Amino acid sequence: MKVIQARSIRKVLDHSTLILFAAIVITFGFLSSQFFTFQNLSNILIQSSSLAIIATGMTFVLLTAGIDLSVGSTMFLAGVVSAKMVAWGSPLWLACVTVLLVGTLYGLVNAFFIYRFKIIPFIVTLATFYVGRGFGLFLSETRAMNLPEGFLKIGSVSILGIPFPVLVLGVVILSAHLALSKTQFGRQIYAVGNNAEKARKAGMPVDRILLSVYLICGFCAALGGLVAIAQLGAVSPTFGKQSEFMAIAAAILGGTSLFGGKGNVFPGTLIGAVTIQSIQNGLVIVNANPYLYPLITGAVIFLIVLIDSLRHMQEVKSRRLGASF
Amino acid sequence: MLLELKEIKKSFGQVRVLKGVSFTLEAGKVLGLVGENGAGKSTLMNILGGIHKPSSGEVFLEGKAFAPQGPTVSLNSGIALIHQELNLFPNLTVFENLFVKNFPRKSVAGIKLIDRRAAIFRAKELLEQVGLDIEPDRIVESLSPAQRQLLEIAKALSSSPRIIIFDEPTTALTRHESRRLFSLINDLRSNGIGMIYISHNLEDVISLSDDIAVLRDGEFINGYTKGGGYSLGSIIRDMVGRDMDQFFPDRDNIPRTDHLLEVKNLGMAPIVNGVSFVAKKGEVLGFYGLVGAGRSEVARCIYGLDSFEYGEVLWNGMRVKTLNPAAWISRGVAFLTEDRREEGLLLDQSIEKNVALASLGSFASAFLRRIKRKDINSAAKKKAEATRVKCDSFDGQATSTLSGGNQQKIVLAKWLLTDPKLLILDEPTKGIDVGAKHDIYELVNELVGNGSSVLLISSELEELLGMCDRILVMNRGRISAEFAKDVFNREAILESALHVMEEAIGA
Amino acid sequence: SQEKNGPVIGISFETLQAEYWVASLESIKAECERNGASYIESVADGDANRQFEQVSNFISRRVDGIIIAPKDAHTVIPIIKAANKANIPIAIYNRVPVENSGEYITVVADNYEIAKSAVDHMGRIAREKGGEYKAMILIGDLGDINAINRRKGFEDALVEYSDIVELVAEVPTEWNQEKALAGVTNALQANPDINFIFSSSDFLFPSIVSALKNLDKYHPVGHEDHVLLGGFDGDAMAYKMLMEGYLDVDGVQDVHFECVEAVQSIFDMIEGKEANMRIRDPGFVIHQGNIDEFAGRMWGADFASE
Amino acid sequence: MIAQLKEHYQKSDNSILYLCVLYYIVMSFITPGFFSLGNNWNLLFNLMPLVIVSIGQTCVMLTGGIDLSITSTIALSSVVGASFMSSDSGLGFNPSVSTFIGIGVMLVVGAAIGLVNGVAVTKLGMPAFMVTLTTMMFFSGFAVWLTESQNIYNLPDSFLRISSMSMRDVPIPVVAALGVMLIAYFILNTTVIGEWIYAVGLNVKVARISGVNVDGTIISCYVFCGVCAALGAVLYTSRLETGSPIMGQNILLDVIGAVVIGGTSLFGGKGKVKWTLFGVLFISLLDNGLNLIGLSYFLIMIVKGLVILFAAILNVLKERPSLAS
Ligand SMILES: Nc1ncnc2c1ncn2[C@@H]1O[C@H](COP(=O)(O)OP(=O)(O)OP(=O)(O)O)[C@@H](O)[C@H]1O
Ligand SMILES: Nc1ncnc2c1ncn2[C@@H]1O[C@H](COP(=O)(O)OP(=O)(O)OP(=O)(O)O)[C@@H](O)[C@H]1O
Ligand SMILES: [Mg+2]
Ligand SMILES: [Mg+2]
Repeated sequence: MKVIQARSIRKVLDHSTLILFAAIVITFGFLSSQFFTFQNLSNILIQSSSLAIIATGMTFVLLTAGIDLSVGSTMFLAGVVSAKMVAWGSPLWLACVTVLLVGTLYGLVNAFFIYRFKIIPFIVTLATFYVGRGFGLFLSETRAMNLPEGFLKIGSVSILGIPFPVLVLGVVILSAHLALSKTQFGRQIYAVGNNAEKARKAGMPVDRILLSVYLICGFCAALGGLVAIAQLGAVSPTFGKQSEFMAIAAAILGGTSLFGGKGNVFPGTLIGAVTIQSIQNGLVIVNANPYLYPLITGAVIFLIVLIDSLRHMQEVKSRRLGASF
Repeated sequence: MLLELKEIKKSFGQVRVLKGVSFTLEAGKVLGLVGENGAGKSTLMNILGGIHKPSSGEVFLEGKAFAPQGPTVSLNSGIALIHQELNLFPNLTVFENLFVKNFPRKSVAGIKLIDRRAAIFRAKELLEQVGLDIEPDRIVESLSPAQRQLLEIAKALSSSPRIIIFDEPTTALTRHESRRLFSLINDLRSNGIGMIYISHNLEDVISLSDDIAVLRDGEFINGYTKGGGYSLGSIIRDMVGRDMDQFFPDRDNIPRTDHLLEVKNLGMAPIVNGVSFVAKKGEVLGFYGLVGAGRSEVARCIYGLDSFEYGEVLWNGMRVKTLNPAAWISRGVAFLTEDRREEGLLLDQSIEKNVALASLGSFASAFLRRIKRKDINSAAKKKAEATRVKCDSFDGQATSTLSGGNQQKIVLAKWLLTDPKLLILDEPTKGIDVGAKHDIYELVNELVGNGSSVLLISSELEELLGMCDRILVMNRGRISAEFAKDVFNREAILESALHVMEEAIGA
Repeated sequence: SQEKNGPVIGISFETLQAEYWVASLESIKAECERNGASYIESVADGDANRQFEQVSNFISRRVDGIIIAPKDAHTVIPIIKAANKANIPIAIYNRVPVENSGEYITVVADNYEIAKSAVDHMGRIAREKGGEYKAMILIGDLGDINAINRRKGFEDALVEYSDIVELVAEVPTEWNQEKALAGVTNALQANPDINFIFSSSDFLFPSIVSALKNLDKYHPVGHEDHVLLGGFDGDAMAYKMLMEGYLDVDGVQDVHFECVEAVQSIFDMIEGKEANMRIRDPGFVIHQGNIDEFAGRMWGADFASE
Repeated sequence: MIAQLKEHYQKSDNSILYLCVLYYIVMSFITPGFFSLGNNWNLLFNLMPLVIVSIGQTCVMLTGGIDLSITSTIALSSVVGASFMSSDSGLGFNPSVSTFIGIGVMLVVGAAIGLVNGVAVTKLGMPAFMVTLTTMMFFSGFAVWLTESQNIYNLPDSFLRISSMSMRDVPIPVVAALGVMLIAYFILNTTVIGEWIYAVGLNVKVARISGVNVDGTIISCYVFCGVCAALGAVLYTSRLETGSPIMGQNILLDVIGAVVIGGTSLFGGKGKVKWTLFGVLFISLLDNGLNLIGLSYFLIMIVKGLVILFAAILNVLKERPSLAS
């Protein structure tokens, strides 16, 4: 009897992140009829797209037990560079391509120091965090920059009824998910994250893998930056600040471990990002007291993590019992 | 000549590990490599595997000079190395571990994706070869050490190598799986594959090998060929540099009748199913069983490392409520687990600190719990020496740089230092050389002679027969038989370990 | 800064987050140079402690004068004490210290008053036009005293118009454009009939405009679906929106005036002359009715033309 | 002679200290006012609170955790303590009594937040990053909400004097920092719990099996970290003469950066009190020098990043000269 009960509890807990996400949505749905409209749900997706894209890149890095503090600066650089280029009269597509290159290059710089000099990722990306923002501020003369109409159009266009940011997000998540779960490269990322020394002993191209995750992270940061400014139409000096924390939070909320080797982009990171955004969205929709925002956000995320870790404890227990159920 | 080593030398910093070793390996032959802990066997093999570069000396592969720049090069040249410290990724599944270097792939829209179906199919074949009956998509974290060992062997086979190096492949295996492995080795031999077989189980080495090479302190001491007339005794003499009289030292102590530890109807389905037993004071109680029989799990449940569903544990006749390691240690119970790297050692820490870890409390002042450094360090050093650890320094060297057997000794020393009333040993002589084994048996005898008890879980029946006052046999999570010292019977023990198993499979 | 023989001024800004601060800093630096002084600058990133440390560093370097845009009205007090103790003239830019002890120059535009009159003007327009209004305010960082004062000015101004204007959404932005965009979008989602928006800073306008455009609600003044817009600061974006006829009202701080006066007073003090210790920038409210008169005085106008 | 120095340098683990000395000498030459009594006092005073907070963080990081909530601890204990002490609050204690009570309350707040973090990490098995991220959101939001963004002032003189008073010619902040360092050093190097902290950080499983009270050890570290943060808040609050709900908001990266640059591992088990002292010294010197040199805002950022990177490279090359080629 007790066993059966324990099992059914376990079953429910198995999908805790999803269930909690649903719980949040339903709660807000009760509090405001506006929350459940199609338009609003699509808004949530659009609003989380930038964060989710960046968090996807971050997930790759976290999986190798690394960290990238410089994504916010990369975003900012991306914004500044694109604004500058368009202001100098370059066509939109060229600006976008350049920005993505800049992001990738930024990742390359991180990767270079990490794998050439074996400096720990935290310090390298802390340094590039400062350098990137400083350089962006230099380019922008510490001023807000407005982008031409064209950018906003990209941000608000829909293809086959799917808003552009969501489309980009979909493509990113899908390819990241495929790469991580269905390719050799992806599985080797998990191996390296578990134990780089063992991976090297097994003859895996550890350096190349590390290199590529930072490239991917830089690319995603730039892309996330582009998606964000395409919605905003402007870049301010604080653009992208704290994004690194939110990206890491989204990934970890989705079950990725800071210690490497554990986690996934889909559904993990995606749910993480969307959950964070739904809370923000719901609070505005129900017109909550602005002072309560951080309190509620903090408490709700705490609760989610709590329930998830309780489930995890259960899981460890049942895993030891073998694959019998 | 498949492989030839010439005057290989290797130093780590100031430490000279290999001092010029030469030998050859022919196709379709098995070379047995033996030597004391820390003699340099693993180091030598790591050189062949491309993990270390030799300081000097040459290697010839099929007559051509061979200087691998990395593990991949070795692997591609057909050398597969089964590491002593398993090189598996516990966060991946079984089949992913098998193919993580080279998955079967299929092209989808120009992108190479893992062909999961082919991988699983191939994985099943490989697993069957080594006699491992598990689902290929099981996560390796959930495997027992024995299962992991077999998986590691399957992994080596997956690259279709010409040379396979086994570095102590049977430490986690029972006879049953070992035999299976030996027949596999014989098959491979007849397919013309050259193998190097390292083990401290000298009988195995003798029965398997065509040639035997003995290392001592990084030097090649002696070589034997099959039919060349040699004995176990001469090999041991070459290894340890002295004669050894009796392998299992005598103990003249008779267990008392009072119960020290009593376990009643302990269970956690499906691994442990209602286990009851008693350990008496001054007794060495043995546990025998096949892989996955649940011996380790019983000990883990008792010690509070894993939780169980029903049953109770009595200590000195009193029911124990708090089952956790700290509480057990304060009662005087120590538990040497079978996984030394994950559960036994702080690999980055020095020998001294590792040995001291479990006894800090008893070497600390009552006020502020300050550690009496001098006392604890000298006590730790003494214990480490008693287990005959071979190392360069007790306080400077990280335990990760010790040889496998020496690491095992450190863990043992750690638990001996707590001066336990009951010592639970799970595969304590795993990877330990004959000489040191002998020393450890003496340490156990000394402990028991002082009135303590020992719970000895082992897959080496010889060891149990030689050491125990009683042997319990486990089978599918149950205790299937009990044997007292005067009625020890090898066949009967094996029978009761195997028998029900087959019945259960048949059912 | 080039080393000259003239006096050295230490300039410490709490933040450069909004264009207003950048314009102020630039303006002060230009004034210093015009007066033949060199300067060292520092930005504290919103951290009162760091600002304290930075000013202490200035003092130990023995600068000749200090101009500081402090984090808030309280934490500036120990800074003033330290400057006074070292006998270095100090000017407090944009915020009034709570206490009147010590010797310092203040230059302030009253955030509360300017915000209040700007919103008051919005109310007047609303009343003239007639109809019911649903209002939204974008609040700044709740840890920022200016954001609080502007919000208070907004609320107090609305009291008089409570019969026609109802506040339905308060969007916290933490002075972050992305948060603002998401917040405005969400608020408009919850209350599609919002037609009265006040932004606590002009630099959040890109977010508002973007959100409105997405819903096809961004129209010039006079259009039947025009959403009444009000802002604060007077930056380039606001200037453009005013000129193009999209923005109704903006509360403006007279940056140029403030900076010139501040630097002048500091120099007077350095030279031992009688200085104007309490400089008050009355600010002004600009709207479609007085564009011609005031547009030239908007600091954003210079920025917009660059 | 030079060879001897070189060998000493290669062997010692004080390389960050040497870098600091080098930086100090260089700066003394190129920056007016840098090498002056006043500036050295500044350096010392700026250093002290940061040292205290970083030492606490070091202990947490030694266990393999991280405490992102120190900033909110500082803010909350600042306002709570200040409101107990402020003559405006009308509690009406006499000034020196209220100073005592105020400081006590602040430390209790710090300990309480630490306790929440520690319990969530151990008993509930939640990842430290997420726990402390959410408590950071919650408690800093709480501080702002509690005060409705208002600062609290009119603190008793006896409290304000803390930051300027001396004990036998040694300023109180210095005494406090020395005290914290000594306590931390004593605990980490001579006591059982110190050994346990390292053991937990190196391998939780091994530690638990070896009889280490893992949960107790980790919880004590978080509590210690909270108390240290609160002590930092005492110094900061007294210096600014104000209880502020956003106090210390931006020092998080400085603190973690200093600890990591000092050499403490993010993954636990490796770190020293003196390393952290050097790391903090490095960060403070860097800020101080760049502040005085008169660079513009963005240049300061760029240079800061580059110097961090440079220091890291030097450090790595020292340990592994082979990487130079
Ligand atoms: N990285 C290293 N640094 C210093 N010493 C090392 C290092 N690696 C190995 N050693 C030393 O080299 C010696 C040989 O080790 P090795 O692992 O080859 O022994 P082994 O013969 O395999 O022993 P065992 O039977 O116990 O496995 C040991 O004394 C060990 O301490
Ligand atoms: N560390 C572990 N994690 C998860 N499951 C385990 C672990 N160790 C063992 N198991 C599982 O528990 C079952 C019983 O294993 P246990 O280790 O108790 O048996 P054993 O008799 O000690 O045999 P051996 O140790 O030789 O495998 C096995 O089926 C195994 O899959
Ligand atoms: Mg070995
Ligand atoms: Mg076992």
